[in-house]
Amino acid sequence: MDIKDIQALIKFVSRVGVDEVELEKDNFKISIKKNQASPVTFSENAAPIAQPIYQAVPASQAPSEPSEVASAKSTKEDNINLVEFKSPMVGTFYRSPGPDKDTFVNVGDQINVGSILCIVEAMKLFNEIESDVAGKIVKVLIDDASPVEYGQPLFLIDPS
Amino acid sequence: MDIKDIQALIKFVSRVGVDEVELEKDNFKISIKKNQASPVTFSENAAPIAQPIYQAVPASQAPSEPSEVASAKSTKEDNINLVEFKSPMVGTFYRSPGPDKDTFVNVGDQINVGSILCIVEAMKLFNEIESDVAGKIVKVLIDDASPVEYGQPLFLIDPS
Amino acid sequence: MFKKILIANRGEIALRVIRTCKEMGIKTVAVYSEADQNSLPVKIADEAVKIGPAKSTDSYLNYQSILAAAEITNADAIHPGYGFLSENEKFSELCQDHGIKFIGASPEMIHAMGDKSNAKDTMKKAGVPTIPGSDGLLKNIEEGLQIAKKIKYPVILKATAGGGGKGMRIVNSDSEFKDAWEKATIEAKAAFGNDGMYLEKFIEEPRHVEIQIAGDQYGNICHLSERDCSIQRRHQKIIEEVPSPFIDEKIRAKMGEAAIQAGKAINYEGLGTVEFLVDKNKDFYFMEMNTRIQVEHPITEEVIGHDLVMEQVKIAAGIPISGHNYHPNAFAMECRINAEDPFNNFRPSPGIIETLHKPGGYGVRIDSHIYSGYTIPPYYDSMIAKVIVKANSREEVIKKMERALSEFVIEGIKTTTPLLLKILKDPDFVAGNFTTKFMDTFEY
Amino acid sequence: MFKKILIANRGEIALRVIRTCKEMGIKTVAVYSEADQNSLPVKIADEAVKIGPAKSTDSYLNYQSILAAAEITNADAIHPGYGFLSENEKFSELCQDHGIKFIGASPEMIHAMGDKSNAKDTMKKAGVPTIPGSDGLLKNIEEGLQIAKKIKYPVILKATAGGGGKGMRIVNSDSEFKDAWEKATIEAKAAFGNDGMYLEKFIEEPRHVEIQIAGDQYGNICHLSERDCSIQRRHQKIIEEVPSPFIDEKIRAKMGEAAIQAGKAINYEGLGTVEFLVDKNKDFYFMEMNTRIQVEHPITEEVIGHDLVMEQVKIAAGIPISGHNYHPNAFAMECRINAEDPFNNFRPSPGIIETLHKPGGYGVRIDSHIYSGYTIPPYYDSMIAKVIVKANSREEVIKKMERALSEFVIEGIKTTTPLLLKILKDPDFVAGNFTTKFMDTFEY
Repeated sequence: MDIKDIQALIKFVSRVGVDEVELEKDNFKISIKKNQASPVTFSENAAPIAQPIYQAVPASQAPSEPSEVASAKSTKEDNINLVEFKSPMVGTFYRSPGPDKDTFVNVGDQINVGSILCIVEAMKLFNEIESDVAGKIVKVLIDDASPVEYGQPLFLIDPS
Repeated sequence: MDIKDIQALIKFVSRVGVDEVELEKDNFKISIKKNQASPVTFSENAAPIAQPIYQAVPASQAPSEPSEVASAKSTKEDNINLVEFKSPMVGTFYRSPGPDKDTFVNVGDQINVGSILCIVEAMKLFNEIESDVAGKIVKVLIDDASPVEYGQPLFLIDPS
Repeated sequence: MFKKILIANRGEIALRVIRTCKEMGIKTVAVYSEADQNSLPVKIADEAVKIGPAKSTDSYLNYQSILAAAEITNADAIHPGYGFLSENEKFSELCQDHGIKFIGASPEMIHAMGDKSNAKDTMKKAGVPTIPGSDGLLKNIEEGLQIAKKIKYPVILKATAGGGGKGMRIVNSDSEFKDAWEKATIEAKAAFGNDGMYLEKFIEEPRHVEIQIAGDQYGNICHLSERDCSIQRRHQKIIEEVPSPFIDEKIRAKMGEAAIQAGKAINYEGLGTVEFLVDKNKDFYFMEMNTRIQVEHPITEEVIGHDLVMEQVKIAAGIPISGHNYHPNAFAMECRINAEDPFNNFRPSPGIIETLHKPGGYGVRIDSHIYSGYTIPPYYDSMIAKVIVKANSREEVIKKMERALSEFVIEGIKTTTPLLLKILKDPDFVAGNFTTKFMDTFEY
Repeated sequence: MFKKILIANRGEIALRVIRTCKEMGIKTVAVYSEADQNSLPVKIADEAVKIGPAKSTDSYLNYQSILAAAEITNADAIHPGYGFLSENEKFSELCQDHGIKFIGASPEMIHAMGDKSNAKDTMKKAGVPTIPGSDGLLKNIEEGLQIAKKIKYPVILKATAGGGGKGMRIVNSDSEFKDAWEKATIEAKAAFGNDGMYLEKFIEEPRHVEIQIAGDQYGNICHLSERDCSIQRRHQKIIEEVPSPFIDEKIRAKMGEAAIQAGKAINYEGLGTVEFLVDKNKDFYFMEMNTRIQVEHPITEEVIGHDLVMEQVKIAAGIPISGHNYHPNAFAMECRINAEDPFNNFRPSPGIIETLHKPGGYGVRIDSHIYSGYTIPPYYDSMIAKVIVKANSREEVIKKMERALSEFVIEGIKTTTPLLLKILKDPDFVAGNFTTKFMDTFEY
């Protein structure tokens, strides 16, 4: 199942009158839910009409999504205590300070508030990104040298 | 199972009266749930959005509605056995064959199938309108010499 | 000027006429069948009169009901749109009799153009090129050879009782004639028991190019250039454009002159369209004349900068036209969106419009009566929207149409939009290299 | 030509630019804040990059994020739309530094026109009429009298520390001057503790008439005629039109020439607008120059038949312009629809668009990013749609605008449509008899 199929599927789900679809296939799993928590009457009307109009998946994000990563949403549901560390800016994500250097952090590493997790390069500036939580790196969500958007989850951290 | 099959399945689930479907096949598993609150999603959405757009009161009808007449609808609800006799054509409604002549029927008159109830003039032709029911005239819904549309109720008849 | 116009039609053309009337300060009366109670024209007209049940013959084709509706609302004119009663001689006459101005052709004009063989004779006399051929049945093979020589090859032999291609032969030269004649007559005899044959010039690589004309009550007639409507399926136009990619200024002038001759021959008043077939040599032949507004009129409006419905109303009210011809100052194209499934033999797809989002922006015009939540009734024509675009080159027009169609969201029913998008990408279409046979071989 | 353009904006202008790029075959990148995740530009652009939180300073005004977005998507040009970074000298420079073409003015041009007193000096030197007056503070009453005589009455005396009309006097003749001077200085002294005065020509019955210009990379500059934007409220334009009902061919030529002079003075490249005040004698004075596309650019497109955004892109790509001036070949008008309550002091009215039905038909264009179900965020400009109409006379344009606005259904929020409809019926507006003060006294 490639990205086009997934998009088509999501669009399809949002259009027809279902609320939730979960799909697991080979090493692939998807869960699609429609927004049930809209307390305002109008958004209930508006949502199924407005949302299926377009596919709002930024194309720049698609190629950068590593295949081993489950969708952020379903992961979040499975691991309710984990924290998503999100990119504070747009740019290119680097796991190490240079091509031949070690990565700043790896899965299993213990980190503190202020630990440098990665670099996000923007306008030739290498911005060192510090953690705002303490905990353990559970997952690296983005491949090295990939473009990231503002607010895009970079790491899963177990703060406990 | 390819994307078309999956879509067909979800569509099927959304249409039939089930709330949840779980499917596991080879290395494939799907679970589809339906919104339980709105079984007729589309017509419920469509109606409140479409109808408030415009007011569809034909202006020609408004001035011709006699003030003493309750609306056909409410009358109908109050008198469940009464029959509305509707105009079979567009034109001008006359209760009598000429200005100095007696009206064809009055409230309280007993009528038969084929009794002439009124004239509807169209293109200078005076079309005598015959009743298709037997019964008693309960109400005359339109003032003499008023324009009437196709299907507009002219008389209330008690067929019992 | 008229005070109140009744629109004896439905759908997008009823809306089209109401809009122009509003802009002219003229009151409007919509008439509607039971199936069209919630239609947009009914909602936006000043008055609306229900005239009958869903069936057209009892509503939109019912003279008496429509005239009665005009009487009870004191409308002083009736605009018939296209289709339905727009080219109905009897209705035009009844309007006259009842002192209501029919915004369209007089009974005489409709009569003159309504009957195909009548129309052809009239055009011949007026010097308008028609498809040359035998006058009726050929007496024998010699007569056939003689006429073929006169009208020039290729010609087509047709069985008078024919149909489905049987008893029909294209002949390219004298030497082929005898063989073709023999085979065709034998085939016709076998298939229909009648070997009567007639002969016509065979139109090679035909294009449908029509000329819009306008005539006023004072004998002035002008043309408003052409529309190329070659992209059609079973005689239903799908995409129309102006200028025709096949026509140059010289041919336009000649065709325009011929169309004016056609109009003059019947003292035409109002807007009309003279349809021609144009062959590969750019010779053109009269097909028929439509004495009403056409579905595809907007593309002409876009390239000449005039509201054609407004022109119709003005002409009917006795206002003279300038009399000079108009030439395209831009490129325009129209795509018709039908509620049909193009991938399922164009099966009609009536139903509820669940989601609607119309495109907009520079050079994009939408003529459509549908709205979000509207139910397309199954009783009438399946056209639900016309997308009209305008730009400064044919290439830009095609790009803009693609952009507009891909922004157009209509959910809940099937539409022909996917087919339209495919045609727009076809290399032959893009090159302007197509005939009326385009859709016969188009793969989608 | 560019391969991919990033649009550093949101709302209708982002959509506007994306549409033209699509028609030109150029890929697009939308950037968006968290509040605009579901916006139409994001949905229809080829790519979309989230650049920051809702607050403009952290998203649409954030140089670094926008340039980074261009870098990660390999965009080779940035279109800034209007507002936000469109006239930001620093951003234009940063784009240069990073080898990304800024589709707008160079840092030098922005600098020259960004500072009001700089701009006025440059214009004076270029021979463009500016509002005449004293160079700074008046030394004494005699100097005031001398200047007033030179620039002709009426003049206005203004306290340098002034505000709210205090220390301000309109003077119509020499004989009134002494009295006005004394009263104004006393008032200024009392109110601000500072009686420094300067003097300017008083513009009677001012109209806001702006000239659209275009300049290419080769020194060609032309004008595309005027737009009358006098109908404004607190310097926010409400209705714009072309031709100006106040301007004739002669004044248009003079103003056009002045605007070209203004452009030449700074070697202008791209599209720009030179704003003038025109007084009751049709004398005109430079106000300011906008070095970007204007909100009201569509009315110019409608009357000259060219896509101005396409022109911007072509100019930025180094394609030369024809260099000849364009004159209106029709009448056009734009109404801005804002999500505001005009009957409640124009309070912003963000929220969900519950019902949307857009008008259509001949001569009606809608530029809008809203859709049914869209939530208008409270963080940005309240303009949600522009209705642009075109016709062959001002009277027709007004009628068409009324028709279009009354077909427009936007439910769920308050809009300024009812106010617009009232303005369109105002006898002074209909007569073309209005100044920039129109809204000050308009009752609704």
